[in-house]
Amino acid sequence: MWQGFPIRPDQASTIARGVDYLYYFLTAIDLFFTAVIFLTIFYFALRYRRRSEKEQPPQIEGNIPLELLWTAIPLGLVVIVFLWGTSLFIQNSRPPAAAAEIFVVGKQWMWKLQHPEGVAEINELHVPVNRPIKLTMTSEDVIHDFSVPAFRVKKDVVPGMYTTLWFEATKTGSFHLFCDQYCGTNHSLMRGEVIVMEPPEYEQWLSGGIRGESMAQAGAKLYDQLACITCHGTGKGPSLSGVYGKPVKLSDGSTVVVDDAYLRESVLYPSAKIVAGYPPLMPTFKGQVTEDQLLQLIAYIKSLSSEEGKARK
Amino acid sequence: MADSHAGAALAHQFEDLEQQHEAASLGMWIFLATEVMFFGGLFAGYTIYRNLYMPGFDAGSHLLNVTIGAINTAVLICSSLTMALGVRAAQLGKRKTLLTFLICTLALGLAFILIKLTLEWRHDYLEGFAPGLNFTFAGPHAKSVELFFCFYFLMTGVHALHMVVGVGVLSVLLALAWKGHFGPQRYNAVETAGLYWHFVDIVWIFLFPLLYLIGGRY
Amino acid sequence: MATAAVGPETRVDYLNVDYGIKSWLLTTDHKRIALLYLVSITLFFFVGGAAAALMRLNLIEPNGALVEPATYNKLFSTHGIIMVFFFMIPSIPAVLGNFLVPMMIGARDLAFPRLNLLSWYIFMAGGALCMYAVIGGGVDTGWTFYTPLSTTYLNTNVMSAALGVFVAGFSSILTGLNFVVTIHKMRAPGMTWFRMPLFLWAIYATSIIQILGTPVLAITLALVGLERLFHVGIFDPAVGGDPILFQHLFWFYSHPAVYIMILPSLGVISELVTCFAKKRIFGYSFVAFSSVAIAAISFLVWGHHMFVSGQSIYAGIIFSGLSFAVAIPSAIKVFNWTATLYKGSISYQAPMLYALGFIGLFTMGGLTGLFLATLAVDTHVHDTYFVVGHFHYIMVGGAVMGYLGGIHFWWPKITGRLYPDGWARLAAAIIFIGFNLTFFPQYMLGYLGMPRRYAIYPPEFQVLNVMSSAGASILGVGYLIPLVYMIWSIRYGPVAGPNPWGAKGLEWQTPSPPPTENFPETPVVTEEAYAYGAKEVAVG
Amino acid sequence: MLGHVVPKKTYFLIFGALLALTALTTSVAYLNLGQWNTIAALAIACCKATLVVLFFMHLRWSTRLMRVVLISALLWLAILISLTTTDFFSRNWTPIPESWETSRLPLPSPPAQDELRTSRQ
Repeated sequence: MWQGFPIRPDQASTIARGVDYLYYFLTAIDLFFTAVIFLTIFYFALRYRRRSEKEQPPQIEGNIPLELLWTAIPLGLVVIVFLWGTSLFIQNSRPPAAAAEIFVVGKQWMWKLQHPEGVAEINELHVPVNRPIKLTMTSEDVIHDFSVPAFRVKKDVVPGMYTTLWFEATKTGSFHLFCDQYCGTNHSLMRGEVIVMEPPEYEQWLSGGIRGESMAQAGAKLYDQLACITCHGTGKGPSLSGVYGKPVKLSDGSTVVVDDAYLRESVLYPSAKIVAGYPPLMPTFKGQVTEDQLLQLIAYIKSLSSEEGKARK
Repeated sequence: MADSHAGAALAHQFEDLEQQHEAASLGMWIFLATEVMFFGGLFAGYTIYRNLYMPGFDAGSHLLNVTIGAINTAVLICSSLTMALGVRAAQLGKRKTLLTFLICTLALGLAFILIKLTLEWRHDYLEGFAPGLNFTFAGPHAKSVELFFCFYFLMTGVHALHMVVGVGVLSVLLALAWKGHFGPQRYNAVETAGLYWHFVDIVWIFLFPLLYLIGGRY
Repeated sequence: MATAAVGPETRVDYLNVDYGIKSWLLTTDHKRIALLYLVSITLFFFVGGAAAALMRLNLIEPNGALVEPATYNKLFSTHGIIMVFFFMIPSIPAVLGNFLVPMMIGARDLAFPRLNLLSWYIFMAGGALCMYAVIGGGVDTGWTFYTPLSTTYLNTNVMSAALGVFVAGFSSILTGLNFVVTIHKMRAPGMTWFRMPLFLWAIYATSIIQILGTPVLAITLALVGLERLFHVGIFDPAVGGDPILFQHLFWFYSHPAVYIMILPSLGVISELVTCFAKKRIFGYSFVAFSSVAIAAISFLVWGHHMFVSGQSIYAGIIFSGLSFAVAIPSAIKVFNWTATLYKGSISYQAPMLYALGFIGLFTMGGLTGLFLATLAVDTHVHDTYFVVGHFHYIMVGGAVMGYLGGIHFWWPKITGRLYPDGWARLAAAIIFIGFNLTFFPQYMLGYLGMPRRYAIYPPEFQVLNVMSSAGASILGVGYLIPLVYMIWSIRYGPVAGPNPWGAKGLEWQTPSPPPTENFPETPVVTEEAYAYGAKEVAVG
Repeated sequence: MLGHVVPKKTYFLIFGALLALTALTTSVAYLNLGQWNTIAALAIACCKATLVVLFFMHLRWSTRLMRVVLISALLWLAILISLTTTDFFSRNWTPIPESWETSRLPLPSPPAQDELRTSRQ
């Protein structure tokens, strides 16, 4: 009977069900207290309506035990909700180690999505069902927000930094992708679809896509074009092989883990954090590489830390 | 002189001079609380960026002239002293002393603004340190140095704006004091202006180390 | 518009003391300034309301029935900026607060009457700048002015709108300052803190927020302006700044600002419930301190607007926990009002209907706030219509209902005239029904995933949107009715007398409309607030 | 007479102290104290501000209310700065420590879902 009048979106990811349970619990609390307040007011309103202008109601100053009671009950309830909501949130914020990575770049007013295999899409995201996917996202201009209601996931896409989000679709089909952060004139048109497919179909789709090179390969090409090798391969600059995910010591004595954000910063603003033992020679590549190309470079440097990358080298 | 003014000094909404006096001071203290928060936004931004971009902020700080900063600090502290003495003169109903100290304070305030304008900002601008106008910096951390100069100009700028307002207020007080407007029963305006003046001094007391010294000069 | 109370002997009151236009524009009488505010914010309310009406009309069809997305963006920005900064924030403090604070404590005026007039002029200057922004091409930042959209990417009148809000902020600060000093220093003999009407506690708490929060908004908007002018890059990632810092500074004020809007309403409701139930408030000190607690906690929770913004999740967890804390004092208030009704002698004149409607809507709005404080659920409903529904329940269902209830309650005191109670009750009912029909569907839309600020939306959301728009038309009618009979009553309403409701409180012990000095002589307070049940108030 | 009249001598003493502290903070900046440079600079600034507030601004002789106003302003400033920095300094602490997940927070049992869950069949 609810076919035409749904009260929740599809539950299409592993996260959805847990969020919905909590939502129902909160709705139940809501309905209960609303009912209690409404019914009490209605009852008092009828029972104690003014019958004559002269009547003098008894005066009650208050009641401390009652005050404490209705302080304690809401307090207990919100503590439960807080713990529940927070533990669920922590769970939902932590991408599984095995998650496949897809890169998202938002710009006014479209979504550009890149698969590591090299396939790029616009406003459509094809993903396999039952496989955790991690999105690494950034924006070329203003703040956007990547939201898929059917998956109950949402995260702002902020220029100048990488945010991440993960999900594991449990249902095949097509689901709305919205930009939820107001981003200018055509904000409401910055929409797309997430298309969840069975793994074989997905593989087929991947191979049927415009088969360019993989992101790491594109990155390698860029690496050559920009002549990164003249320093990073000769000892003038730090070697990039095998550094991804590892801590590295900086010239000011601190250490930093080489991650996406650090690599991005080092390409755009090389002098910000200099690896210990190297002179600050590197020029900035700001304005020379787009956000997409940055992601490719990062994918390439990342691949240098895996077996495949080493073999290629 | 004081007592003949008592009637005129009391506004109609107050019961007595004591109440009026306390209301005026309380009002000014509350206003200063809003000023704390107004500068607070800048201080919060400064704290965060300085900790994120420590080397750049230190490099930027080294480009400022400590001597001029310290001299200006001394100028402001002197002006605070003369202001405090001015308030004391108003409390005691000494018109001439009040006038003298108000003029001193005014002069010191103007000296501060003048030093800031000619010896610092003009110099910084000519050196190409004005973000958004002509910022050029060749060394490392150029981006963070620029951010430092954003904060430098913003914080000293907002502070100088407060100084200008303070100078305006002092000028009005001077005119009123000249006419013999103030007396032991009627010096709320001098006292509240004093509070404001000291507050602006305090802001500088924090700006000086934060902008000029915190990177270390060794 | 001033009317003399035609009594047996023509009494001089604050309205008929002078009719000249100068006597209004240069007045330092807190009651006249309150009326200046009343007229100004009513104008702003209908400007903001017109924008809302156009938005709801547009949303009848998924592809936009009326305007282009660009225009729609301007509509919701206008609606937000005008309603938040030029209607909600000044509504109760500047109108009812100005009128009542000195009268309730038995003073002749506020501590700084000229500052009070200055506040109105500053407010109008800010309003003029914003109206200029709206009329001269519009502004489409949303009321949140998020960077870098507002600083770098928009070519609309962002500067004048931001400047207008910046300027109006100082009016808010000065009003709050005036109230705090007045409440501290000008209370009549015998008016101790715990004899003060709860409205004053609420206004006091509100003023604290205005004083400590608004300056941060001012400096933030100043930075936005400078960034637009010089592109200095404090919030622009392209230059090295962090747009999330803007959000922190913005919400540091703008979350507490929500309590600037709702707290005074909570105070009004305490006055209404006690008067129309002829009861002392249940648990006076709990209600009083919960106002202060709400004001204090409101400054610790802003991060819940940023759960999905890229803010650290640890900060998110801290802010989530603190946000839940606001629920406790709010719940205490609702329970105490309900308990106040117990064994009362309840009558149902219009102000009481508004008050009861308020309690219901505030309960629903407050409870849905729990969803938004819960990290896991907020991740789903953030920036959707759920949020829109929630804050309209608080601000329109809560604050505006409280404001209207207060205006109806003190109207006889302000004008000396009674409005037709039947019409007023009808309007209250229409507003309650229209409101729920407008905003309840928005909760459902939100959970289904419809994002806010969408001019164009997927067709499956149409049914609920049409329901909401239909409700909005009822709500619009509901708001127009009081406008008509209130204006009518100024001229033709029956003369009210000093205390038409049989209420306690000093303001009812002086004639309506009150004389310029409020009280013939400074009153001496000898009893607690809401001393109902004792002997009748001496009328006359 | 309204308000407290402070002897001139006090003003001059405070004035001297302020100038001395200015000299001190400037010279300390020329020593290499590492982290302590920052702390020293801020501590000296706080001392100077306290002197100005207590003596020049007469807070020492003012009512308790004025002190409450000042303290609450500073408290609110502390709230603004500390909660904002909480975000900035923990932003890169991802991923969440594994231990957080293994020692799961106690979960309440899910509510009566059957009543609430609306099936779409």
